[in-house]
Amino acid sequence: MGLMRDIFMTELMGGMKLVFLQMFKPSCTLQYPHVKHNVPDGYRGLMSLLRYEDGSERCVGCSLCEAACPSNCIKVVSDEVPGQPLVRYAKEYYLDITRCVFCGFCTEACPVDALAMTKVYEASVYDRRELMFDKHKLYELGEAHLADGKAYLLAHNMDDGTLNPTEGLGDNRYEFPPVDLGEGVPVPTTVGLTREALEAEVAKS
Amino acid sequence: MMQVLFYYMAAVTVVSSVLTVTLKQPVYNVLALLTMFFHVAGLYVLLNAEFLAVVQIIVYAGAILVLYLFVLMLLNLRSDARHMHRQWPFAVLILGSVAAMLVGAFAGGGFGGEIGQYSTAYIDSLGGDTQAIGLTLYTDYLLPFEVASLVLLVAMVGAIVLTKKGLVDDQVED
Amino acid sequence: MELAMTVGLAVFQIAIVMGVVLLSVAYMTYAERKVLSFMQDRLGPMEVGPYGLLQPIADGLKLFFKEDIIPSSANKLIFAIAPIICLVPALIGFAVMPYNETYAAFGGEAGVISDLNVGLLYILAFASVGTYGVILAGWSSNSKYAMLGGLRCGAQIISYELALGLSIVGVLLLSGSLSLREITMAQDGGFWHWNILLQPVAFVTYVISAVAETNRLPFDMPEAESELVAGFFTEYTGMRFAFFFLAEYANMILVCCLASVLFLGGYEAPMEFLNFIPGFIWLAIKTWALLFFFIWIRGTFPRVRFDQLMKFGWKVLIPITLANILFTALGVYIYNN
Amino acid sequence: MIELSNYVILSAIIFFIGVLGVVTRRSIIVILLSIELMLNAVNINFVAFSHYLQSITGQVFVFFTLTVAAAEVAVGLALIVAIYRNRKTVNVEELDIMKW
Amino acid sequence: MNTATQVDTITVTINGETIEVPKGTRIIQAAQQLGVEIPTFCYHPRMLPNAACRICTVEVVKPMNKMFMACSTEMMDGMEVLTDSPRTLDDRRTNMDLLLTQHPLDCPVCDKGGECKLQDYSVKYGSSENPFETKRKDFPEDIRSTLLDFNSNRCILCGACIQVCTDIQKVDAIGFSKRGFITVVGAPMGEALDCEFCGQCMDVCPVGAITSRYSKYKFRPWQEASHQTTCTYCSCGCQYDLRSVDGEVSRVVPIEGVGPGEGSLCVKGHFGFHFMEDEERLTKPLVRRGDKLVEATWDEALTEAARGLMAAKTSGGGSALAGYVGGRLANEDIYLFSRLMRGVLESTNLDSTLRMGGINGVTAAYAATGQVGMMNSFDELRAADVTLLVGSDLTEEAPICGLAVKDTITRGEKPVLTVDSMRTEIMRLGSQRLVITPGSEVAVIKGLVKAVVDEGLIDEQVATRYPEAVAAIRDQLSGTYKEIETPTGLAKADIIEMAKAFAAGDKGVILAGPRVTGGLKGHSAFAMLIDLAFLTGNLSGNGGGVNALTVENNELGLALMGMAPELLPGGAPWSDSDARQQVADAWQCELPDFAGLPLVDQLEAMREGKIKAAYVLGTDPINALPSDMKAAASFGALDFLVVQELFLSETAKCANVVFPAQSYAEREGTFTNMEGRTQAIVKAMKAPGKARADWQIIMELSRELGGPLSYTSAEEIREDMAQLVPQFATLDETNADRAGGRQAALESYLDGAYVADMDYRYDLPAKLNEASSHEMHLYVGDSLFHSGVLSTHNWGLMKIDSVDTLVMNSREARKLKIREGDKVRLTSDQGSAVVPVKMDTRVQPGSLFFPKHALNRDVTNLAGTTISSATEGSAPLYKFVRVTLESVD
Repeated sequence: MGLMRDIFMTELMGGMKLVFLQMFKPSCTLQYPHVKHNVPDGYRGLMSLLRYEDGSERCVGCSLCEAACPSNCIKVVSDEVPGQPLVRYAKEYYLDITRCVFCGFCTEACPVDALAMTKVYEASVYDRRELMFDKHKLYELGEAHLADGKAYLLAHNMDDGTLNPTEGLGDNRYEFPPVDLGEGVPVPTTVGLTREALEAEVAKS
Repeated sequence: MMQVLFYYMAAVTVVSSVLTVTLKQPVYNVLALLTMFFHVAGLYVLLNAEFLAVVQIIVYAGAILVLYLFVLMLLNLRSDARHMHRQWPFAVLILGSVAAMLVGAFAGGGFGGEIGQYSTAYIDSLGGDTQAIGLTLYTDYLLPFEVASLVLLVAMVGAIVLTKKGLVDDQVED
Repeated sequence: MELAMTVGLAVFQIAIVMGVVLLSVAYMTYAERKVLSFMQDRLGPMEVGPYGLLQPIADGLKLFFKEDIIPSSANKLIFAIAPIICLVPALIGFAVMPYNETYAAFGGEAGVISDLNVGLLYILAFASVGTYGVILAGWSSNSKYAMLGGLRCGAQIISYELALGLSIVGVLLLSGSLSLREITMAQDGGFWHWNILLQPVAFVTYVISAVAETNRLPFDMPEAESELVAGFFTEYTGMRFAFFFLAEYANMILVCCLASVLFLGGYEAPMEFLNFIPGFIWLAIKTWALLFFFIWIRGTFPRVRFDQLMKFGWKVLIPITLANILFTALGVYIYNN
Repeated sequence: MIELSNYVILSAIIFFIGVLGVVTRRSIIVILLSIELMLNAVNINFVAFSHYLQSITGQVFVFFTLTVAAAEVAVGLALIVAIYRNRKTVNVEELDIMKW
Repeated sequence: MNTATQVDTITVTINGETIEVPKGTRIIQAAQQLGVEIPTFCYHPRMLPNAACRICTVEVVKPMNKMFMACSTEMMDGMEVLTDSPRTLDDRRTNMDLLLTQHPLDCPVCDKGGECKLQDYSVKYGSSENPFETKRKDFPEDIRSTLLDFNSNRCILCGACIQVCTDIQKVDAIGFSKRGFITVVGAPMGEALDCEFCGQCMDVCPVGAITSRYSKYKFRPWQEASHQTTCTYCSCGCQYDLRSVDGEVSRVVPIEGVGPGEGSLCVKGHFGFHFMEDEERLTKPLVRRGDKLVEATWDEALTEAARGLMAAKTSGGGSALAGYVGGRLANEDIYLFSRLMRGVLESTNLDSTLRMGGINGVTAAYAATGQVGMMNSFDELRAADVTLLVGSDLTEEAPICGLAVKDTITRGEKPVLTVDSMRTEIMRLGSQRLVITPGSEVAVIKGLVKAVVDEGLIDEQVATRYPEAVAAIRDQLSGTYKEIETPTGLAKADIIEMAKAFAAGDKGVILAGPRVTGGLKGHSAFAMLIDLAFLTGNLSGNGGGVNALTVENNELGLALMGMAPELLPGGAPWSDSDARQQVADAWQCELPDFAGLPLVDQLEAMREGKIKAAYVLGTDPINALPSDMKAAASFGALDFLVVQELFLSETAKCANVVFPAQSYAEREGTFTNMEGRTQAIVKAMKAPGKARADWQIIMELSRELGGPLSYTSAEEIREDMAQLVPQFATLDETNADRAGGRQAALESYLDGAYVADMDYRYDLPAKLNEASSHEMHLYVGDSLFHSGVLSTHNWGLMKIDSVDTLVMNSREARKLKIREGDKVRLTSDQGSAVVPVKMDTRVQPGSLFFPKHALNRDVTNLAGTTISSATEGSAPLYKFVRVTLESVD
């Protein structure tokens, strides 16, 4: 039997038959640029910086994200808010997306939930310098993809069921003076969003 | 037409031969020899020996020279600054004798001899060059043919024995 | 005048044949990508032109306009000529390929550029010259990957050329000629005259050797991307890279064409009543069927190891072909007497 | 018209070049290549004589020469590889182990 | 301390390991010796234990089974201690939890985050959930101070800051206010903090309760690169850790137990780190083209400079060239400059800022002891039995040396005697004080010597061993106390009392400030102090001695490199032909044969056209000297002037070529502090633009001039220097360690040169009794917050003290109806100036103080400069001026 199998190469033929028949099955290709992937909540796409609902910057420039970053792609230059002594903020915030490994450690390190990852996965540009994100660009991303960011935070920071809702992102998790950059923007009494507010936001979007 | 072709072939043959001997980079030597083989094959075609021409390319160019290239690359030889001997008097001696023979031959009335039966027309009637050679080879020269195949076999075995590691003790490492 | 006529005719024929061959090469790449895609539940090129039909042209243009980089430590002369050495033998073989019974348009006799009486040997001779391009490309790149690729390629081609040549000998014994046109004509009169029926073993060994000869999967050791990056043309870019690409596909078409001529009756129709279809179409159909087979096995089999490859060539294929020759010779002797 | 003598002289020249190579070069590889040159010179003569004297024997002998050349190359290159493995050189001047 | 053999040792066991320690060792010290870490917030090795934080609790098993505070418990023989037993950890956890009940969780925005002891210990010893429920503190942060912010929410009330302020710095600027849960740390009465700003409270704070305004939010500890280097401001030479983030200096951190300060820093060292990054720094060489200085390449500038200097040399020989060096430069630079001037350019007209008075301390000390610099190290200062401080506001001029003196008061409770015209801080703290008429230091010194001789306070050993010398001094002091009482305004009895107090001490240390060496008859005054020490037996290497306090950072380096016409490298006088030959041999060149001119004569020679070219490094004579010395005119009269500076100074503006130099933080090298300790500086940041290290510039210039100097590193130069001045061979070694060679030099001195100028030495100058129509004494001197060009380019220091105020006695001001900030007009014989006024009790009635580095030059220019005689160091005396003060409305 074995000899005959070798001579007539039945096994090889079997394999070839399988491949041949496969030709007639429908393809499962997604025509990517025309059809986009539907990524789940909590997808780790491009980084973004978030603002409070009143428009003030969440980031307090604590550099913990920089310390947590395994690929050293974050650079925070912190300072006092001009005219507001003792209020700390990130004067400059640089994120080199070309070096980012999208691990999300920075968002976990962030004590004020200022960092969130969006669902944006199309990061290619014609000029590589554009991938050196600065603070402005990151906040822009955060505004453009606010829903992504909130969904991300919900998925990664809160949704394990064990967190007490009143702690969490709630009332006094971190007692920071919020950064007030806008003119006449009232200083919010509570920092951070409540869980309910976040869930409502996510449900809306 | 034929003359032009001949002189072209001859000239390239000579030049590439000279290059074969004189170039320093071994790979260039091989390439020059390759050129020379092709033009010798051309000469064969001029002499109505198409079969031999093709065989020349298959055997020399396709097998022998590739083997040379192989060895060159295995050994990774680089060009050597001191690549020439000072033994040219020997060469002159040999040239002298060959030239003397040639002169003798010319003096003796040029080259020639008994004209055989294998005229172009006769070869065509046999069905071509290939058939003619085949017929002769497998009838008149059967024994030499078998001897030649034996030689090849011996050479093959010899080559394998020489190069295969472990068959011969490689103790002479320095 | 007559000379001019002959030369002109030859040039015209060459132009036609080369055009067809190069176009086939281009669309061979397309066909390969498409067929492989289908076999892998994908779609393949879809963007350039309808169903990606213009993809080969786009690729060609892209390669043409890419920068031609010569590595600084490469041997510049040889690096430059190696792709040409590789491509020319692959194209030159089509000179003796009979594509039609007659060449009616200009009153020519045979549908072949040059009906050489040692045509088969001619193809083999030039196929062996192609090895130089590969070896020299590998050597002149002055890169380890390229060097190893070149050496592997050389060894593989030399080894399988033997098996290829020997598997053809059976056909030669049957047809008694080295002229491809005569071999084709010997298979005239329906598919039951085709050599494949008399020489099935030779056909199989021929196809296997041909796959190895053209460095195709599963025998693409010289350019195995997972271990040698791209083998001997690792360092090549732009047009020179395209030359290697062209040579590979031209070689494939050449061996498939040769296989159809030697084993499948060339331009002959399988049945008498199908004679109204021109011969070159039959040749094309047979060749493309074989090319499809090439793609098919590429889609099916994994790459073999190099030592397995050499072992298979020397210890399996060559003995089989030798045995085939022996039996064929005996058969022919018995049949003739 | 091309005379037989043209071929003979051509063959002599190539033969001489081959001799020159064998005698003057130091690399064994090139020496072997020069030997190939000489063999080819001989082959040209064989074929030329075969053509002009209308005898097929010349061409048959080219066959034997080819055989010899192939055998020579196989053994010769095997020797070179073996020598190189042991002595890390292919320079004939340095292969002086037999010099006394 | 050095009598360890007498101290009983006890055997104790910590965590099963047995160790022998001296009696009186506390548990935490013994544990440190064993390498066992005991957590503590309030314990500090230089302070007495406070035992406030209660985190260092350990379990003592034997002799009694009880919990103890490791920081405050002295060990008993056979004591067995467990530092991490379950009971200990349990106690610590409770203490941690209690500390954390009120502590805010704002670590991400806290500057201490990352190096916070509370963070570390709460991870190590705390529990994950706090069992206590309490309200977090909610105090407003105190940011009213210029420099230090107090965040009482973060404070754990360990009291270390208050203790350091009280015990080490002795300024009592901060304390606890209120009680119970609302206890806060801050300035008394809830006022804004306005102190010396030494910043030590911030350094010892284990949490982020006290933070620096200048570094606020600028760094994270883990981002910082650390460089141990030497402070460039005063002559104390403190070691500190210069921290930088991405090449920008973020802060200065003291290193505990290292260097002269042992971990203490003053305001300049601690917060004066901004001048390196000042925008006015020179970045490219400048070359004069017509009226303007234009930027040039190094090649152009060097060629131009070499051409100018060479032209002067060919036309007038070496004496047509002059060089002037400041004490900012490192030893290597000074050495190369010395070789360039003396060896290559064959000029001896090279002088330095030593000329302002420091030279007197150098020559007098060298003559007596054969050594240069202080005789005592700071350690010996701390261990002194009695300290006599003459003519120095020590805590302002050399704050860290001042700390050493304060230490004798605090820890040793030893008498500190002060003689000065101002009520300095040390004077306030010290035991006896003599407040004298400004400028009369020399008289009071004579008085002290006279009191020692007259009252029979001479050391017995000295009297028996050197009777001739003692007799010679006695001969000079036959006069009455009247000549001393009149100019100084002191009573005879006070002088005698102080002399008695000084003679009573076993180890007596004399510190002479710039008002002695740079005052009237500075050389003689200092020599008389040496006599005083000699008579009281303090020159015998017993730990006492006479110390001239230097002002500039590397002033001692200048002296050791012989940067004055009358000096040679090593401190030997130029007249010593053997020493000169030695130098010539080492440099393999011929030294010029003529003695050079001191600065004042140089300036005159420039105006006369005898000196045609000059090379000025690291100092700004035009700005520093009063206008009646005509420095601007002198340098203006030069054919060619090369200036090498960090900033475009007034002198640089007159120059033909200006070389941009590198600051101490941008290069390698060494500084020698006043104790003779040679300490390294390291490259901590990138130099701005194309600035080069001074030694490199001098070397390149020498190459252009065809000189032989060729070095690849500062280290290499130092090796070369050590051949000539052996004390450069070892780093971090004080003069006190070299006391061995001193005795022989003293003996030979007492044999010969000592008696020769005795008559002159004890002659009091007539100028002391000179009457003047101006009733106020103005003193121009150093201030704590500034030390010259560098500090005035520090925005940080400028913010604390903008330097341009006249200081006057508050009581007197009130009498004259002058309020703080009012402008007054000062009139002297030379002219008048208008300045704002600041009140301080430091200044005596009838005296005024003005900082010498003030940008307002009018006040400095009030002085009518007197040049002291060549014996007295040819020093220009312009710091004491008689002025009339009137209020401007």
